Amino acid sequence: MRLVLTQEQQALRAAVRDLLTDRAASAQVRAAMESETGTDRDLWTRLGRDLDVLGLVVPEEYGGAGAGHVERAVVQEELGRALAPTPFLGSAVLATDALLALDDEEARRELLPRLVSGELIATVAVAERGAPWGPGATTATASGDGWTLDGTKTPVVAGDLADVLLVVAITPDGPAWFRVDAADVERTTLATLDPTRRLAKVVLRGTPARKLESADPAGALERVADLATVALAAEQLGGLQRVLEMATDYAKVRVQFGRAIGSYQAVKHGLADVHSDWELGLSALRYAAWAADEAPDEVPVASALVATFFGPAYFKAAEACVQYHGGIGYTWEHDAHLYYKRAKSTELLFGAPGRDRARLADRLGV
Amino acid sequence: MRLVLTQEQQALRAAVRDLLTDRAASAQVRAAMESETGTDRDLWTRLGRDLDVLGLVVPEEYGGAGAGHVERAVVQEELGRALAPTPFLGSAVLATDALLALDDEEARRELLPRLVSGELIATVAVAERGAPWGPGATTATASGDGWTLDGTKTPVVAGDLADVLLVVAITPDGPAWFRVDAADVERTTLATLDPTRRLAKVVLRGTPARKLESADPAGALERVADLATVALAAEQLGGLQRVLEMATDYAKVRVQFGRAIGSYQAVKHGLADVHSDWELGLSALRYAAWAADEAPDEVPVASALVATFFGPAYFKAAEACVQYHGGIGYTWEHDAHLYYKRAKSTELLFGAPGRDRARLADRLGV
Amino acid sequence: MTAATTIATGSPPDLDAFREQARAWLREHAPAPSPVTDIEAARAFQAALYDAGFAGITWPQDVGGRGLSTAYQQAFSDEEACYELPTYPFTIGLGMCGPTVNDLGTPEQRTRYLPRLLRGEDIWCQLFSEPGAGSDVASLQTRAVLDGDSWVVDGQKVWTTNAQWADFGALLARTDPDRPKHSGLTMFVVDMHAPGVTVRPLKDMSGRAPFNEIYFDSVRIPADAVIGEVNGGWHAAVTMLGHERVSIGSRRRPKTNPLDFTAITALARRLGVSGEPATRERLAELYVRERVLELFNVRLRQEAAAGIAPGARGSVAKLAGSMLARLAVDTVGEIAGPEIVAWDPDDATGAAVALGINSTPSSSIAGGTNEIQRGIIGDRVLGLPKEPSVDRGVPFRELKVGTQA
Amino acid sequence: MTAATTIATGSPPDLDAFREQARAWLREHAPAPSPVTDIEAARAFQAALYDAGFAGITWPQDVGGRGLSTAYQQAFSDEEACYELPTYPFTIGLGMCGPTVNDLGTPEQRTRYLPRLLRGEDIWCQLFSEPGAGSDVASLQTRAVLDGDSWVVDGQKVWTTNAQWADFGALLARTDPDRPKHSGLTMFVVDMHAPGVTVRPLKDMSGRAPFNEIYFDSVRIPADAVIGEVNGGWHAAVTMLGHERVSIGSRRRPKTNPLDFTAITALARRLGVSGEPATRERLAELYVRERVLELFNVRLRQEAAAGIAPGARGSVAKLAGSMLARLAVDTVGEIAGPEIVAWDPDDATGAAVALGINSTPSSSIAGGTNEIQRGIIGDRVLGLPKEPSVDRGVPFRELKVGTQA
Repeated sequence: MRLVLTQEQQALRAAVRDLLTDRAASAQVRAAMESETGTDRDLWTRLGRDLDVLGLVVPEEYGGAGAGHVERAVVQEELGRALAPTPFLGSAVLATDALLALDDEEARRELLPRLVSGELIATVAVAERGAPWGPGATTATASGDGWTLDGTKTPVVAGDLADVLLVVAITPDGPAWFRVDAADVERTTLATLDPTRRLAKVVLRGTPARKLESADPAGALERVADLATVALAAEQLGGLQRVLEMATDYAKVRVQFGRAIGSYQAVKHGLADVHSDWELGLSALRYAAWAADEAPDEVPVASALVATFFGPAYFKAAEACVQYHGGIGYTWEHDAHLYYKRAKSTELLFGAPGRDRARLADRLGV
Repeated sequence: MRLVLTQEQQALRAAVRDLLTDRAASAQVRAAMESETGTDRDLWTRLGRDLDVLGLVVPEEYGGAGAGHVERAVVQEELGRALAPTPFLGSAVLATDALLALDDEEARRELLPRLVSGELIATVAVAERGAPWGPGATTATASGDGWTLDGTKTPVVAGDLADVLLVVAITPDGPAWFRVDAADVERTTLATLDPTRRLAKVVLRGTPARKLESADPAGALERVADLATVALAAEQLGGLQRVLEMATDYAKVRVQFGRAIGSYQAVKHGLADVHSDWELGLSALRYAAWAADEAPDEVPVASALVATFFGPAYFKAAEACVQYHGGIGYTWEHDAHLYYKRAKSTELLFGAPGRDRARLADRLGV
Repeated sequence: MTAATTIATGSPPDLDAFREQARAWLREHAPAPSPVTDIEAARAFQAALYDAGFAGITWPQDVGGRGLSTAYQQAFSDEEACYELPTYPFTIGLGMCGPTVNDLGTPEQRTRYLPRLLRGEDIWCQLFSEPGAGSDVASLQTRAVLDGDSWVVDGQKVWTTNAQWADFGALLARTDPDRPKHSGLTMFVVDMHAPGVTVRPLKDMSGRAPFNEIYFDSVRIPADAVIGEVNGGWHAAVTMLGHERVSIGSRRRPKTNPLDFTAITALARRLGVSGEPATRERLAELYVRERVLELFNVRLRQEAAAGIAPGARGSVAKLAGSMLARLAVDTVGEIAGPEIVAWDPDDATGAAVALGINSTPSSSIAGGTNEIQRGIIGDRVLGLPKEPSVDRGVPFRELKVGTQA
Repeated sequence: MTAATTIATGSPPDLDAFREQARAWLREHAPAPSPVTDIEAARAFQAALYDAGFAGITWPQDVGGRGLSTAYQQAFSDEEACYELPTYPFTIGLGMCGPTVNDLGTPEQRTRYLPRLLRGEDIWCQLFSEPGAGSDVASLQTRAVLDGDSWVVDGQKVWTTNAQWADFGALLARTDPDRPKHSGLTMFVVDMHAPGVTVRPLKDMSGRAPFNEIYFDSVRIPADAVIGEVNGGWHAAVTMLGHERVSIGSRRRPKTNPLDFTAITALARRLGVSGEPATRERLAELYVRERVLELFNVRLRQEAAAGIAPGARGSVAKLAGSMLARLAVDTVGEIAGPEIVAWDPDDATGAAVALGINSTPSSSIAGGTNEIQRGIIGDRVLGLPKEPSVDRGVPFRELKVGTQA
């Protein structure tokens, strides 16, 4: 196993960070977050066109970079660090991974090159109330030579931005994947804990759909869920590192009772604990990303491992960042709260930590 | 509800503390702990004869003081504080409460006065492997005008000291209570995590037994369990206070890097957290003891409340006491480890914290 | 009116009779809950309270109070706990500023300010905290310079509740930077309508704006507006903070908390997970932390009634409350999972839970951070040695304060 | 012997060939695990290691070492990890004392001590900690006074592993109490068989006695036993502690831990509770903490191989290991409950779990407390400002040290 980045991977990180420093600074993130779409289309275009990082896990034959999950994790880490308001998780992770995990060559050839360029946005609609990862209660009915879908998917990552939705639904033969045009569904932008990540409710009512070829639709769903979890953990790692830096930097300059607050053990030791979590989590994330590329058998455990670790760790770090900033950190104008909300929201997005632990126990055979 | 001690109750505490300061100092506790019986018979005699505190919850008609559970909790708090090696929990709590909860007037008249004086030691044998509070697999078979019992009870508090054991077993009509003579059972002193509290395994093989009258044997068991839990919490409270004092006193005098270690926030804030637990726990314990006297309907919840609270709180405090004493606290000759072991052992004696929480949830109707 | 009659006679009413009067009056006059922003309603209600003899129950009679013991105040507080009275805008004035003026003010100041306060004519705010002076209030940098017979104030205050409505503020400013930080402060009454005072709402992380920032730009304050002594402001501040502690302790808690045991249990039931073993354990743990704190507060009240002073133990309650709030955030997350990440815009529960989650950090910051509370417990309750002080006796102008790049 | 032949030629062997030789030699010569107290077996094995060319792999050739790079040492360590070799009595000498003598010793000291160490002829111990000087080693009070041409040592050391067998000790003593605490120390080689040296076993809370207390009563040490400079002992101590960190990092972990994920999972199965949801969550959490630490250690090794120094990050591993041990105590308690409170005297599992629980506190104390580790991370990794120092530059005799009643 390899847990250290190569020079190329480090260069990739530097390039993404440069772009985000320039294009996803706090003011830009806030502007996007308060905009109607909640996203920054220009940044998205640059990620696709200028940096070409939307298809890192996509083979070259479909227009991708043919790199891997370690590289994608590096990008996701930077996006999480900046809270960059893009549909990356929906399009470059969920939908891309689904197309790669399914066996529908036609859909791959048609969609992947356009996802990689950023020109098309897609997502996966799988979550339903009480069932974050399963076909839920959405049904598919054969209709002529196609299908129609009925059900409600929520929350759908990038659901209000996507042009194409890949939907999991129940057919008489079991769960299957379908492709749906965004124009054919009802979408509601949801109220969210995290103002920097839009989520939508998608209602399917007799929505026309094309079934996607798959030898093992349930297995593909599992793979998509596991890889999305790893990608999300990378985002959490980046956010955790950022709040640690913010809090550490502030603790060096903020004075109370004649001393920098970082000289007090209450703050110093709290930050040391956050730093330890960062070091440990970084190691686990690198392992999970490595496994996604090189050791598919280890992905189920590795994915549940990072999910269980990062949810509480990132939130604890974000909380510490608010706390050590004191009243300033509690204001809207300081960025600490954006990370606090992102951290809690990410911890729960695919299921609460208790469910992550239960999933890990399943996979460990406990 | 009354959560503040009366002057009489405070005077009781002072009297018990005086005796224990004199007769249960560290060297005496260690001598008893290393002795064959693991207990201090002389101290036991003084508690019964001189202080008359073995029958605080026993009505005067049976030779008791006719006081109540608040008073007994005060005594138990002091015993826990000193780690006094006596069979109080077995004889003055479990067996006494069982006799009072059952309806066997003859047994009460015969046994209670002798338990109150300390001349006789009794206990309750209920726990079995995997079942700390239930009849378990011990069976009672009618035999002539009496019964015989078969089964293994473990761990039994004061099981190796008791002259009389009150045993819960299954009869064809359901669970029932029996009185057994210690001479008729096989007893093994168990190896224990806590060297200051002896526990025994009691094997019953066709052991002759007298059935005790009870209108509701299962209800009596519940009541005995709840009251024992409150008594044990009082002991935990006393121990918690003692380790807090030890650690605080040491933190005031131990110097590292030119300053008393208690001036460092890592130590000061840690002790503040322990102190907070003490303040909160004290309030909860007073409430539970008050409920035992005045509000029987509230006892089930109050008992589960203090069990859930004190197990982890006392252990955390005991751990902090070892930690803040540093290497000294890790030695056998320092008393910190006795509290550490007592705390962990008490936390688990009647079932782990998870079970306490589940029991509380049951009683809250969750 | 019965109560007013009692004032006239000067002899203290019977406590039970007083309680009965309060109950009867409140039953008749307590208004339906109104938005906290309806200031005129609040003023009118305060005036009605005054007329009925329930304002300034413990305040001296010479400034319009009843001159009764705290037992009477407690009796009234017990009764009013059943209502949501519109008294919020007056909490700072009646709870903190008024008592301080009463303790330290000149006869003229007492007569000028206190009766108006009781009658609901003036709203007050407290101007201590600054962006650079939070936990360490005495390091504040707002300065007041004597110019002829008035003081000229420049600086910024922050975290000021009620300032958007306030007529007066109790301002702590630095009047001598050559003295050590505690010795060069003075407290003033500042007219919030004076030229140069700017009040701006400050939005917190929950999206609400319960606080304000106040800017002072060459604001002139007359010399007779000093409360207590010039350069004796720290003593005045400590006096006021003592009143604040009492005031916070008796302050009304919100009646509904979306993150308490009852609310989260109901949510778990609605989501169909209340029977899951993990949920049950988590709810039990939340119950324990909530209940022990409640019982601790009961014990403190019983001890107070028995004449045992709470000392610094209010810090235990504050710390435990903050840890409880923190636990509740974890608990609701574990139980509700994705349900509280996103919700239909018209789902009030989702919004309430989110507000709860986003308000929780204030419980460990506002009114003294958890770190400060632990320090108070360690120093004052446990008697542990203090940390070495690096600023004792050093002239303020030589100190590092605020944020040092 | 092949390895010995390689020494003679002086040219470094091929790394893979070396590894293969080590593997073959260990397969043939590694003894069955023996009690740690069998000192003669340990000496014999160390001598065999030396003869085979596997002692002092990185040590200079002039004192009997192989003079190879750390890659060779790592290769050997990887191979020996499969065995439980009886090398424990030599860990302090080979890991810490020897390298320090090599760095700072005179040519005569190097020749006198190092070859004997490699050949298993001498056992060493480290004499730094005192009852009054734990985390703050430099505040030690054992004094050495020059008397003619020898030093006279009085004082007490504690927490000394291996002292019961030791032939020599690396002693840190105060030689000038008028200097600040770090500047008045000197390191000596002390003959543990000298008159006036008393070694007493020290029983720890688990009931074992892995440590000793050492009393020095007018022990005479010749002047040529100073390592480094007189009053330069702190430099020598820091040098030795640097070697200690490396040595601890590469030290063999016990093969079986009664409180690790595997062991507690097996226990849960045996008790029939492994399927309970709460048990499953707890085991998963334990797995996570164990696995992330394991992966962190892998990453540190990979970074070291890539030339990235671990810096102070060993503190992260130590802290995480201690927190993991703490979690395991909770986990086994929750899962086993009363089963681990009392057990049949012949039940080895009960005793092993109890030993695990009772040993856990040492993980957050020995080798630098958790508080010290967090301080190191905060100061050296995060670059946070230091606490104000109250003892810098103060003559030792004016300092408060130890326990002050």
